[in-house]
Amino acid sequence: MPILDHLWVILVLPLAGAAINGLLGKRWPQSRVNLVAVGSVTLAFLAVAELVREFWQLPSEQIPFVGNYFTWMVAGPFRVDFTLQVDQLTVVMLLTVAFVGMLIHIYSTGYMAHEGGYYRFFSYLNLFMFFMLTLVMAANLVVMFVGWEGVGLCSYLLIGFWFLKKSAADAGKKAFITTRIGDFGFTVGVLLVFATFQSIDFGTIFQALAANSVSEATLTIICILLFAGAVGKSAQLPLYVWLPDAMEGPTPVSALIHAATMVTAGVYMVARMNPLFSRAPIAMLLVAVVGAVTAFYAATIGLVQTDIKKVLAYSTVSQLGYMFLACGVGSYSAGIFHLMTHAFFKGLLFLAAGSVIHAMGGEQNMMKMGGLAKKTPITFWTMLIATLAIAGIPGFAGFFSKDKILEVTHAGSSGNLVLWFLGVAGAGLTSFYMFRLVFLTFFGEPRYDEHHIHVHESPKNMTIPLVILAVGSIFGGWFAAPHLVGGPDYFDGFLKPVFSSYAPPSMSEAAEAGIAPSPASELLHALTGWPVIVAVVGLLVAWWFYIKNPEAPKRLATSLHGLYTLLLNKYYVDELYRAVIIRPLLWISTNVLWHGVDEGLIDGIVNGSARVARAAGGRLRELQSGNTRSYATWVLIGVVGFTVLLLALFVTGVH
Amino acid sequence: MSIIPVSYYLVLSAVLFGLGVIAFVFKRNIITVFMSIELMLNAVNLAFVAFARAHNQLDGLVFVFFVIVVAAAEAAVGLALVIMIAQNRQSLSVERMNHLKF
Amino acid sequence: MSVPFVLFFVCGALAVTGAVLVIAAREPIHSALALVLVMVALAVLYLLLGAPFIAAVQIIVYAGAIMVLFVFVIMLLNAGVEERTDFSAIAKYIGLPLGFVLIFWAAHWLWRSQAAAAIGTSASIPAASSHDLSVELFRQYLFPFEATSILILIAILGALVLARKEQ
Amino acid sequence: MEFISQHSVLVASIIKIAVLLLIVMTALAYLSWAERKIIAHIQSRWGPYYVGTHGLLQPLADGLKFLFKEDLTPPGADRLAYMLAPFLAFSFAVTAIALIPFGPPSVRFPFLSDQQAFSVADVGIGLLVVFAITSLGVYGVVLAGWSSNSKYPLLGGLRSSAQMVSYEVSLTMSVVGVVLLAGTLNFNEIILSQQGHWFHFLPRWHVFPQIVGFLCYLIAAIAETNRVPFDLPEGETELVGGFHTEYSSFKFAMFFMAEYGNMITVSCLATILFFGGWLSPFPDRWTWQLYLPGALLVLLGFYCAYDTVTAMRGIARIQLAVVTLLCLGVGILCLLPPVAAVIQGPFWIVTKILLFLFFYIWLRGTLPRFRYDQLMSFGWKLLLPVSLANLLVTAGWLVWGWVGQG
Repeated sequence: MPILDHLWVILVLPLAGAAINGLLGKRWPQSRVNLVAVGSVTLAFLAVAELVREFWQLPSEQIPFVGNYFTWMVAGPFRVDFTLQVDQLTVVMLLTVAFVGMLIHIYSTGYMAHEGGYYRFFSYLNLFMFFMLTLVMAANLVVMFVGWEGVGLCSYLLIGFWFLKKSAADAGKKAFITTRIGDFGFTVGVLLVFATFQSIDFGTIFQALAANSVSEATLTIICILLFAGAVGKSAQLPLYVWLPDAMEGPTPVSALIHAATMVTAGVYMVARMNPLFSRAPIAMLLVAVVGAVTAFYAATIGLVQTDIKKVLAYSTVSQLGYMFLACGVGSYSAGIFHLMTHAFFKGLLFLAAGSVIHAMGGEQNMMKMGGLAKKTPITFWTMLIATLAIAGIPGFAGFFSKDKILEVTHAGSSGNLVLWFLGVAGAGLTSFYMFRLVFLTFFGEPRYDEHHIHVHESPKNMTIPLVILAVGSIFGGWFAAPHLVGGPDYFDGFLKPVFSSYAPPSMSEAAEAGIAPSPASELLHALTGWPVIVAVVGLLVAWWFYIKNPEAPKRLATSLHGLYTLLLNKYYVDELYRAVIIRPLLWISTNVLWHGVDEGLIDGIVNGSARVARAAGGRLRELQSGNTRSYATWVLIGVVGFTVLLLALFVTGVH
Repeated sequence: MSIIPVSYYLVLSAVLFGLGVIAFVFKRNIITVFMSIELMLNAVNLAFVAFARAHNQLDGLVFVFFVIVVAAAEAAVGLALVIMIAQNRQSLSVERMNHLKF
Repeated sequence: MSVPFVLFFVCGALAVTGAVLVIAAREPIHSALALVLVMVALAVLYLLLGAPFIAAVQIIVYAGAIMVLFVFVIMLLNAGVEERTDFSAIAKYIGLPLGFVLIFWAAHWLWRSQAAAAIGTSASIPAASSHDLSVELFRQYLFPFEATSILILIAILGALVLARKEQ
Repeated sequence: MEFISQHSVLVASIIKIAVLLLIVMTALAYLSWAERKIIAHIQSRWGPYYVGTHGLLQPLADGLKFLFKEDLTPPGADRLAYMLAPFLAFSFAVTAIALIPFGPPSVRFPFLSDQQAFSVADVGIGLLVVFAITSLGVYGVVLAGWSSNSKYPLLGGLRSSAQMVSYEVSLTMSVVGVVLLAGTLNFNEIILSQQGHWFHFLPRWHVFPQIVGFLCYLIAAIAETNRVPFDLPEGETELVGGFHTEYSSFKFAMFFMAEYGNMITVSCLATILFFGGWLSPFPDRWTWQLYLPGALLVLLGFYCAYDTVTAMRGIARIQLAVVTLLCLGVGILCLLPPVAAVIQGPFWIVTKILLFLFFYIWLRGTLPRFRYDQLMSFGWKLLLPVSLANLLVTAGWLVWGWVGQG
């Protein structure tokens, strides 16, 4: 069991890559930087593959497999070991992260080829891989938190990669600060967990839970706090605002961090803490509501965006909403399933978009594109596949996962019609704006100056990952295919131990009911179910709008002017935040903390002490006559005084 | 043969030391100031020897030995300094050497 | 009055006179000579105290080397009569009285303190032989001894560096 | 009488001091005579000849001349120091001799209860004391140079003080080897530590194991006494008369005598430390050596008699006759066994000292003078390291190497 016994290798590889590139890469040729960065990540992926192979042979009683490497800190009862664990959930996450990460590394070597700070970019990227893997392999909350914050850091660094561009720098700060708000909740949650369970080890916590010793109220609070963290990290309402801005970063970053991996950390965390959530129905409901609303809400914004990456960003937000919806209704496996497929097709979408932008020479506005299908065939086809996948057209990955989510939302134990409706509506919108994107980009007449922009297909090292991911986007969901024809759901079955072992009895059999094997009518129902219908409808509407009669959108926009501007300005949420939170904060910081506390109090103390010392020195320096003999006299006076004292003591002592 | 109380020696030593102090404070010439330091050291040595004799121990004498050694070193460096000073500003008066002040 | 008493008082008087002369003399070289006188007198007192080795060292090192160095420097710099400016108020009004207070109080106290008078320097105690002294020095005080050797080395270097002509 | 018996120390000391002073003074006087005579012969001249036979009365004449010359003090001289200087120089030079044992301590005064006859003061740390006194000798020179308030004396004083101080170091260092071998600072004990012979004929003197030390000592001693070739302080050619340029008449004479006194002192030291002091170089079984001093004196008497009858005329003949009778008388006296036994020690040590003095004079007649920087660099860069090395080697030899039974 070489890897299982040395889980740390998986972490050390990218870390080493980051260190080497970051320290030495500055003067290296790109080829060598590539070798280190891609090499380390590829090795990590191979290690993960080996890990999976070994994991397969692992007897089930050894799962989750925990490796304890060193004691990090001990403070009284508070003891943190650096422990890593492997179970089914981890395996899925590991595979997804490592695989997509590797592909995106390869893609980046092409995309970033002409950028400055090449070594820096890859160093950050490797570092991100390290933290992400830490996050998913962590066996206790603190180590997980390390990964959690680490990915946040890398996201900040990479969003602000072009830190000379103000908007980029601001976006980085925005992302960092916004997620901080959530992380605060997460931190408090972790502390509360320790306070409640006297431990931060997953295993211990869950066993304690199984004993049913903790009141539901406490659990609810804990779960809401943790979920706050998830909301921040996974860009849910109301903390989603940073994600669209994060598109300032290089496109591979958007693909890797802000679509495939990091933003899903929240979902992963909720899934990881499922025993807690399962015992806190209110928190569950909250999760579900937030997820559903976000899914719909973000989709509506996505309708009118013109920036190709912005559209993808909002679709990401809404897809994450679906995942939370799934978790919220108690079908974590569905959430994780969608997470994986989403990683494939959303990553693919971003990479393809990046390829488009690359082709257009940096142009991101879809209104200035069009008719690229013939010029960039690979990009076009891969992107089309991804779009079909995300739209949930049967046969593609997205269909299975999203369909499952909606199904459990509808039929699952804590199913809820409102949520279901939101989900379906969101699906329709998704299909609409995704095809809108495709039509605007690849069909119709070129709306750009062909003499200046020479559109060209991207190089191999960019297109190959596209193809691979396209394959993933098609077949990534087929684990669940047999289920539709009444067979078992392999993915769900695989993850079951994680989600049922500690789950409260009520939940577990409910989950059974939710995915109970059903007759072939199931297949028909699924194929003709609402999700598919709305998806197709969305497709057709998009076609009617943007291919049939392209001036329709404008008319609609003018007729529905109010709604249109509202959407265009993303419901004025940014403005709202600025008005409600940022400005008062700034005011307080400036007037109270800065001018008041800092200048008035602290500087006052410092300068005052200095002034006192100065004055005293001014008095005392008169003694410093520079005349040796006067110094001698002072010494003499001291000696005499001392001697007098001494003699007095002696005399009294003697007599 | 009668004995001399050790206190006699101590008094003598104290007197010499005091005179040394006075010399240190009064003398103008930096060299004589140095000499007054030596004078004080001698006074201390006398006290050492007297005590060594009184308690019939040798440590006092050893201390005297060390004092002499240190005095020698001090004289070497100090006089070198004096020479430097005298060369830099043509005066040996301590009062002229009051430049090291605010 | 036995011989030691006579010797003591004579040498003590000589020493005090020398010390006073050190203060009184206006020629630095006279001060130096007076100081040599003090040292020789003290050397005799050391002999009287049964420390002949120390006495010899006192003469050789102090009178023979250090003071020669002083005189040498005085000659080198041709230090003339020191000018009698009015010395600083501090010295006049504080240094002088305090100095005398120190002297006389210490003297007075020492005089009437039985603690000191009890132990006399009787001639019955044999003179400290240089052998014992060396044993003491090289056994118990070996480390300080070596330390002083280092000190002297440093002093030599310092003197060289200081006195060297800048080239 | 009872006063004598009570203060035997005092009386004995007074007697010894008086005798010693007498002898030393005469010696000093005739040392100058000898020097002039020998150098003259080296330079194939006659030297002092007319005052008395062979100029034997020359020192007397010189003394008178010094006494009657005008004693003048240069204007602006520091009177005190100017007066003090010669006295210091002379007295220190002579005082040192008081510690030299001229004979075995076993020889006592017959009537004064157990008082050594041949050393004025037998101090436990005689060597150190002698060094102490000689180290004070430098003051004479320095003060003389400074107080004369004149250019050349000042330079001379500076030079000689620097020279004496720096050579004193190596002088002491070179002697320490012997002290280590003897294991004592007392002269008599040092001498006794050299008793016996190697191979039955080679006297067990420290000069043989300490040859390096001896050479260092010799050079340092010559420099210490400001003698040729280290006589820069009074290098006539450069600075007229050195530190005693301004001195005249008796003060000058005192410096003169001080110089000779120092010569004698260092010769005594050399004799005691390296050549077995008052020990006879011959094995004790050669009993005839008991009569050696007397015999030599008698021979001298015979020579004088021969000279008297052949060479001399007139008044000189009478003087020489007196000398002859003196030699014969004393010689015959010394042939008496008891006397002979007593004067063995003095005879040998004096002989050795005289040889050293002759060596001094011989050097002066032979060698040119050093240059000052040569002098200094020689003293510090060669002499001191060598003597230090010698000291180290000796110490190591004593600690690890073969330790002699002496």
